[in-house]
Amino acid sequence: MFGLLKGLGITLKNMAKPKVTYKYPHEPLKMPDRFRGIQHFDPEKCIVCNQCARICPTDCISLTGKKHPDPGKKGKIIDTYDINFEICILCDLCTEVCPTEAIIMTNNFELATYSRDQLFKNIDWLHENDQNIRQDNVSMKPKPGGSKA
Amino acid sequence: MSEQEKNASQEEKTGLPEVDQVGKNSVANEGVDKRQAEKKLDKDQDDSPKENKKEPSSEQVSNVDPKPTPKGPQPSVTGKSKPAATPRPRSKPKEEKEPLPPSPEEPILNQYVKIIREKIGNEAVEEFFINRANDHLPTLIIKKEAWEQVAKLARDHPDFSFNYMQSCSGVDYETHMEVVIHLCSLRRRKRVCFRVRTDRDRAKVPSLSHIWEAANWNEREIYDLLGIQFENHPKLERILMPDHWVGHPLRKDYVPLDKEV
Amino acid sequence: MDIWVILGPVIMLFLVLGFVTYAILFERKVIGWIQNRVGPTQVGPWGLLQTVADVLKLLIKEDIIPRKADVGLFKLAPVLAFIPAFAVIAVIPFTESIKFADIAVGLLYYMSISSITIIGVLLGGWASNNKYSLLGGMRSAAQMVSYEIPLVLSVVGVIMSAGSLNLTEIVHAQQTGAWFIFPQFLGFIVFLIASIAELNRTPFDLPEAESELVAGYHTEYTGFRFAFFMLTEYTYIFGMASLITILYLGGWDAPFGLTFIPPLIWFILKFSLFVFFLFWLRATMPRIRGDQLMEFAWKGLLPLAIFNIFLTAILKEVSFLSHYF
Amino acid sequence: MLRTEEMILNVGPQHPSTHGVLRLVVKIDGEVIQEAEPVIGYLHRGTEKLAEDLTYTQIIPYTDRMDYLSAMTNNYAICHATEKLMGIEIPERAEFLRVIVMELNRVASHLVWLGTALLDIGAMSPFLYCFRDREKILDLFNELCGARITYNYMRVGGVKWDAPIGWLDKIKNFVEYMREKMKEYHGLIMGNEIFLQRTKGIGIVSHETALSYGLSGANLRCTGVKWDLRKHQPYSIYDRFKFEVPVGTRGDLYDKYVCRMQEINEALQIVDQAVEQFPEGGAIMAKVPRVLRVPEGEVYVGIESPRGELGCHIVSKGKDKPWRLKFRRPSFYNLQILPTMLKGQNIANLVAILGGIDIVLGEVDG
Repeated sequence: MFGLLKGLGITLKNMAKPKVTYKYPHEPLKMPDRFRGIQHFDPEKCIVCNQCARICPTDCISLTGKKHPDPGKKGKIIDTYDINFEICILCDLCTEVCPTEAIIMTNNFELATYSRDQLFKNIDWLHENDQNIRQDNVSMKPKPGGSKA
Repeated sequence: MSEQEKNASQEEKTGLPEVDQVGKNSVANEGVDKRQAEKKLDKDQDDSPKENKKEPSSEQVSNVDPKPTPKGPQPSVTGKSKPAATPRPRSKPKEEKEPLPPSPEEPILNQYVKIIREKIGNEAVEEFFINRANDHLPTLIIKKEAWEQVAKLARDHPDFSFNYMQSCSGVDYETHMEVVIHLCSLRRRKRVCFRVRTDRDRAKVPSLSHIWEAANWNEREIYDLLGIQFENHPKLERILMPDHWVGHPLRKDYVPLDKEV
Repeated sequence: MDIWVILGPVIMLFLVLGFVTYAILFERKVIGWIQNRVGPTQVGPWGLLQTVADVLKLLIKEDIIPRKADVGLFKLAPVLAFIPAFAVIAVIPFTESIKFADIAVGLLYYMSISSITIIGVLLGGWASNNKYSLLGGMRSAAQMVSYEIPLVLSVVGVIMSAGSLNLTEIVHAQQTGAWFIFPQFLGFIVFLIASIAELNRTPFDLPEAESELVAGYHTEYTGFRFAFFMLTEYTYIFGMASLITILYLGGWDAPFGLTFIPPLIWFILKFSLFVFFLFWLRATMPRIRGDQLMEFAWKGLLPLAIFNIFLTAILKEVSFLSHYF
Repeated sequence: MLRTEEMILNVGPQHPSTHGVLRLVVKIDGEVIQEAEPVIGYLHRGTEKLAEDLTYTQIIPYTDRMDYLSAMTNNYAICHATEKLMGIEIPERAEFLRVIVMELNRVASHLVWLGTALLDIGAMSPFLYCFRDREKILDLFNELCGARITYNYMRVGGVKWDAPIGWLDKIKNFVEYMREKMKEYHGLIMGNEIFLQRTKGIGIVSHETALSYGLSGANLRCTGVKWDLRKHQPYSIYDRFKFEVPVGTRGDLYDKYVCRMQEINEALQIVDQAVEQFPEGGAIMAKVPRVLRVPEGEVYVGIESPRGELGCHIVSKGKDKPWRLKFRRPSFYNLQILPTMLKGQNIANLVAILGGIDIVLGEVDG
């Protein structure tokens, strides 16, 4: 019997404690910098090395390059770049392998749409997704902040 | 604490000296083994049915295999195993010639083989070696016919007492199929790996589900995904895939219905 | 004929509906606070219209009757469950003047009518032709039968002390002596536990244990039929809270001579206390198991209740205590 | 003699307390279970098949989704197995980070278990309290690796991210906070007579049966077998920390509860020590080739996940993709004993026992 009363006491005490819930849709959730949200793509930086498409575990990235319009310059520039968010698992591997940081994560995570077709994002959309871009992109490197401080 | 726990701790205590004993018993053999191992290292890399004929008494060498021993997946026979530490063995051919220090588990492995051969028969063990990469795990390839007996022995014999099945998996090697079980003795704190080979087209292995209950679902899973039949299994039905599924997905020749999925 | 004979019950019905609406909101709020949440806040200011919205949703929902169900009984069950729940309120006096039927055997009436509901529940469970429903209905019946007995027996002490089955008389008896919660403490505990069990509330919510039986007897019910079952449940909370207030907490009697607060407010306060206790309990307790529940009723509560009767009978004869009994 | 009729009750796959998509075909007589047969596979995604077409790095995010309550340990299992086969030594700093996140993940996972198991027997509030506290761990992980559930944090050869500024201090604070909260849980649950009634003597398993069925984790330890891979087959740097392996005596639900609660305490202690000994500076990735070509061979490693022994069996043929990858999924083994445990029990005990086993269907179905 005493145990029951003790439990009742604990729940009663919790009633007065501050609430822990977020007012999510009304107040946006602030995600930490490293958060893996929808990618931002910068066509200027892309060198069409295809590494992101190759590393992608779900094959959700498809890209094509074209010849550099300036005949004097070598290499390719990006032509189309699509990510299929129906199957993208936001695993961060594409941004990890990108040598030029052309594709980087942002903190945006709201992907819900009314149609699956809208989850197919093209180069323009990804380029325009330029809010809350992740600052800290070079992982696997010791950071000064990692120490005990 | 509780009685059971005391028992458990006692078991642990009593278990340890036994291991030592095992080691001591086979100390005499060790020197021989070492020499043999080195000798063999000098020889050709090929698998050695020839050697078997020359030295039939040697415990090290595998039995004469009626089928050609499939090469590849498993590390080669004791003493010949490549240094697993090198990520690309091809690029460092020199190291292969250097003799490796004998594995600390080798006497134990030899004892295992001895017991099995004594109790069940000389042919029971097809091959045996130390899997160096995997913390010197003694690995024995067992004849299919003796599979059940060996399993029973492994559970009940005091020098084995592998009362815990850690894992049970099937592998399709394209040339043949294999069922791999990893056993563990909680008392002796030793692990062992037993493997059994079976034909690919008529894959059939005796079931162990009456020896370790843990094998029951695992064998169903292996049957489901690899199509290996387990004889005397109480309920050999598909477990993960739907009952009407055609084919066994983990077989290498399985063609997926839809590439995208 | 007095106009109030017609108008009274209608007003009462709306009062009960209002109570149910806000009891559900209150319950969700209380449980939310206990769990460090805020509870419903979206519909209306402070979530005040949440239940209204829920009820509206239930009313406009498609009425689904399983094909294999016994249609007649399926439709009858919620009605049969609700009518007694509402009928018992007739005998409850809220204050000296606000009451509907002042019958001499009010308590007996309450106890007997309220047990009819179980037929509705059992029917609903059976007619759904769903195994979970059936199990829920069975459990409900078993539970009701077991707990009705300690419930009634625990009240005998009160009846003996008050010398009447009339609820108004019982309150009067407490106004002269002490509230029955003190002299009848044992009876109060038994009554409290048995009443929670009668209400199918946690920790005795086996008939609709959602983690075991999905939703128990009303698994197959949707829309307004489901609403009826919910209504029944909360109307019984209303009835039981009123009853416990009257029987043990002195009804509308003001304690410590604080008579400047109107009797109705006192009634509501005591009433709310019990309702809050129910919600608080729900947020804290795990569910008891069926066999334990039965054992508890027959081996624990029943002897206690009988002992309470004896105790009352003896103490009633002790001269300096008889004022309280 | 009264004739009673048996009834087949289909529990799941959409039943509220089967913790996912488990289906149980239960034959009951009244409310007493005569026979129970688990039907699994509703969440089978063929991770092992998929892995055969993926490089080792690509497999890591897939393992996140197996035991989605403790993705860190899954990450570790595949990385550890690959590293073993390749013979890679992990930098110390990475090992510490791995241990910290794995132990925190153990706490988080046990909290989910505690909440859901109590929800199964009808207690509502502990569920939300547990999730409140788990949230703090998820936030810490979110800060570390940018995800809350599917971390994809570890890599073959180390970890992806170093600890951000102030992260270790936050962990220290969390450990303090959690210790405080553990008292609250104990107060809320331990003394509760109804809880004791519901758990004591329910679902008893003898240690012989437990071993035969290959149970692991708290399910094995509650029967009195002291077996924790962190201690008895040490991996990573667990030998540097002091911690106890809690064991039960009777093997009933109550013992499982006590074991897991103590495991939370021990995990917190490990985290505490790891933060204390955390090395100053150093790399978080070993030198590994960019394309991981795992040498030919076979390896099995078992690690102690919150649910038991999580094993990873890799057969490599020297390619950059595994020839065969097999996970020993603890939930799969633990679930197997359910029919034995359920025989002759009340329906109400069904959910309690199932909750006590602590299964994750993503893991059972692979």
